[in-house]
Amino acid sequence: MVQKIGSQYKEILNQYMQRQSEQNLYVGQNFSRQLISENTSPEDVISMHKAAMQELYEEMPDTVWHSFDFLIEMMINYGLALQERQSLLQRQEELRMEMDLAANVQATLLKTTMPSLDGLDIGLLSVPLRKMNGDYIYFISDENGHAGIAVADVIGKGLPAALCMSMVKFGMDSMNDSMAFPREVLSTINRIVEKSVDDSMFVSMFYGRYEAETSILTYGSAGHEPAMLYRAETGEFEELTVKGLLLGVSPMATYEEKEVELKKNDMVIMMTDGVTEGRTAEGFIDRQVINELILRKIDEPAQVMVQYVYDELVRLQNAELSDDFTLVIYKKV
Amino acid sequence: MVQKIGSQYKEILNQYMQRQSEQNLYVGQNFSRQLISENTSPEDVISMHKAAMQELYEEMPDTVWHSFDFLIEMMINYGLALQERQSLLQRQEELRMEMDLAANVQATLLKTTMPSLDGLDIGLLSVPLRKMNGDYIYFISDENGHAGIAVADVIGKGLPAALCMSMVKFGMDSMNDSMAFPREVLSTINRIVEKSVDDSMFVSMFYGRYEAETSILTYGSAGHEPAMLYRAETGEFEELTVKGLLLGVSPMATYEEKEVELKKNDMVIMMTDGVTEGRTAEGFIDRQVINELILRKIDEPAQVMVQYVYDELVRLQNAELSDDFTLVIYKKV
Amino acid sequence: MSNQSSVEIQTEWDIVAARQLGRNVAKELGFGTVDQARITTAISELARNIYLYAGQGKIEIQRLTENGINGILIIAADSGPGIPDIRKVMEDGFSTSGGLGAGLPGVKRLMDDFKIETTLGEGTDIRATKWLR
Amino acid sequence: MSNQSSVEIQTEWDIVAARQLGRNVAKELGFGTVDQARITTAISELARNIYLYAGQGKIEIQRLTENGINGILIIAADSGPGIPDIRKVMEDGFSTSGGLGAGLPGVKRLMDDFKIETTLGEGTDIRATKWLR
Ligand SMILES: [Mn+2]
Ligand SMILES: [Mn+2]
Ligand SMILES: [Mn+2]
Ligand SMILES: [Mn+2]
Repeated sequence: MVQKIGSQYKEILNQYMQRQSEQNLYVGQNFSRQLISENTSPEDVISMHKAAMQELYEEMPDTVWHSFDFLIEMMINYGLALQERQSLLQRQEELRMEMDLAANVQATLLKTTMPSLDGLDIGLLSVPLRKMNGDYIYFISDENGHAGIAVADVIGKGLPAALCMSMVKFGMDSMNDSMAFPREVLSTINRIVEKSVDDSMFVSMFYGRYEAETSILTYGSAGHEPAMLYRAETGEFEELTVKGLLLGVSPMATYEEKEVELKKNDMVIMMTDGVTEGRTAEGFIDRQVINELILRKIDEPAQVMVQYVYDELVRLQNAELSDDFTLVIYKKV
Repeated sequence: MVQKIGSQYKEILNQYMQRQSEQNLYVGQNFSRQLISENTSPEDVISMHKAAMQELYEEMPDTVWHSFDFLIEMMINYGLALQERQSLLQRQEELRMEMDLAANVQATLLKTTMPSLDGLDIGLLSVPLRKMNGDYIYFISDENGHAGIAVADVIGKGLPAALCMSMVKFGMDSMNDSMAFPREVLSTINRIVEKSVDDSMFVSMFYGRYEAETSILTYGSAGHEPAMLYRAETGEFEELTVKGLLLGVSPMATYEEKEVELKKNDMVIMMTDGVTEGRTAEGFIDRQVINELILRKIDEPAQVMVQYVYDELVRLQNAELSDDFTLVIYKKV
Repeated sequence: MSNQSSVEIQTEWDIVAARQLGRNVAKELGFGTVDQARITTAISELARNIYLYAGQGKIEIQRLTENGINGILIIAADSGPGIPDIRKVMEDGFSTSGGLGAGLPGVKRLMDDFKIETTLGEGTDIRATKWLR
Repeated sequence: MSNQSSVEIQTEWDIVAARQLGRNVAKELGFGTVDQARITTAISELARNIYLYAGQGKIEIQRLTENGINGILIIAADSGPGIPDIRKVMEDGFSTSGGLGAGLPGVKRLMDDFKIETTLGEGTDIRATKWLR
């Protein structure tokens, strides 16, 4: 094997020594690629080079051969660096697989079921920036038409954020109350977050409690991106602002709550800051842009709207998102 | 800069050409290290080599110079591979930082407090194989001398395992009962795991309920590595075997429980399979080895014992652990 | 100021012709042996990509002068299928580990400046510059 | 069958002496130039570790024959402080990225077989073998 490579090398070198053409250099470089893919070290290349030269030109002065010996010695550390690259590539591949698996585990752990409620059309899209999603949607509902939705965003991205999110999910699971009001839910989860994670991790969360019978949405927010209300009657959008500290800042935080009654074709649009803080070459995307995108699909089902908004925002940003993206639309039908 | 390196190279090469001594090779190799740390490509080394030779030996045949040109061309792809290593190292460093942060988040999320119980000396060590620990210890206790300990191991390592473990912790938190018996605890956590993770993820768990007043340990196991009982009176070890399926296999699984009364200087040794499934060049490390290690420190505090067992096992395995390592000793004093 | 010349890439021989053209220009501009080899390797890689993935295209070599500094610009243009996922082809180890060659990250490393524009179904335009220091 | 010789490491000159000894033995055993250089580099690295971190110690070179195959064994022994975290020093990029040298992972790669024993406060014993193929 080594011998075969050696004689190939000698042949290629000999061609080049006969004629210093681009063609022969091209052949040589293609051969060097093959050598690398077979993990041939640079010191082995020099050694093959020396051996080939010795066979081709016996009469050279000793200085030439010594000079190659010196080069071999110089290349040993280069060869080690090359082997290190090989093992780094392998480790990178392993990490990639681990991340994929972890993303699956997270998706299964955090899975939630979209409720089916009388008179409500729900559209939902959540796209992680990297492998792991730092945005999270949680639904809870019962047969009597009560449903809760939490839209949360961990400050931070990637792995640490994803770990933190599992806590929110288990907090919600342990409450297990579809009739709970936003102020209770937010203060309970706030205490859990405050207790369980360190001081540099915060979570923003919007919580909405919907009652099908009355079409009333009661909402509260822990420092979360405001939801939007669309009134079909006027064709106008308004922000649903409501006071509340980020989860995890203080165990004593209390949360305001407000309510809104939905009429036919009214919509509540909930989102994370990944939707509103996109940037184009011309600057930030503002809410006006999002409202216009929604208006263009105003007669379509809620799921078509959220998908359209996402597709258009990706296009505007030249496919370079900078945050996890989550958008939910409740449309009263 | 480049010129300075070139003249250093020439000087070192010249020394070697005068006298092919080990000393001169040593100097050359140290210089090659410096070149690598300054990101000098191998093609640059050949080029410096050629330039130095041209200055030192003007009268060489052209063949020699052509031969170096060919080597330069051969080395270009090697140079690229070396640069790739540089960027892989950098990416690895970034990932390491993200993993460190995530490991901190996990540690804070999963933190548990070792109970202080009358008449019980507790030693505990849990060392993750990689950044994130897939083994987990959970303690719960009350002022009346009841304490529970769960020792769990996710099948699988790294990130996916770590994510899964947060579920076990929140399950235990939501039970919040220091007097619960192993069969209840194991079936509750089994249902949570079965519901929340996909079919390829399982958790093994040992649960022990200790009552300080009676010195009785009641234990159960979900497919976990058996704990060991050491009887001070006879100086012998026995395995605490007890039936139970891994958590997450079937929601209907039920769990056996048994009890043992600890006398003075008796010990219960709980562990994960990372302790017993180590391998040396001679084969697996068996329980006999572990028992002997414990006997050597039999009069020391429990914490000294676990640390000693770990240190010795690491030594025996030539520092190549293959799993997360968790060892807990309860010693009746 | 700029001065150009180009090679159509259709067969493997054209790769060699593009290399030769690039090396000649690089030499005339005063690049040293190692940089000549690097520029030639970058051209080789780009031409080979055209040959393998687009079927045909063109390598154009321009001489540049900016603020009194000379440089060489390689333009590789084809009307092939385009690259579906740029982030992937620019990733280390994606093409190189299999010994497929330097790939686009390699070209980027060999040159000082690298730009790529690609549209699915329309083709790819890559521009890479190296300045004479 | 084995045949040994050794060099005490106290000064930087002793590193060179250990290298020389190793290279001679490797040459006599019939290792080629490249393998001689690899074995010598491994010795150099081990001797340098002793010199830098243990203050003093010994490099011993043994000739081995097993099943008719010849080999060389390097033993690097010191009674220095020991290595607190072996896993760390065996990690890629830990020592090399700063250009500090091949480090222990390098020694492992240069040789066929590598074993390390270390005890805090007592010292370190490293054995590395290379077989003649
Ligand atoms: Mn976030
Ligand atoms: Mn966000
Ligand atoms: Mn495990
Ligand atoms: Mn395990």
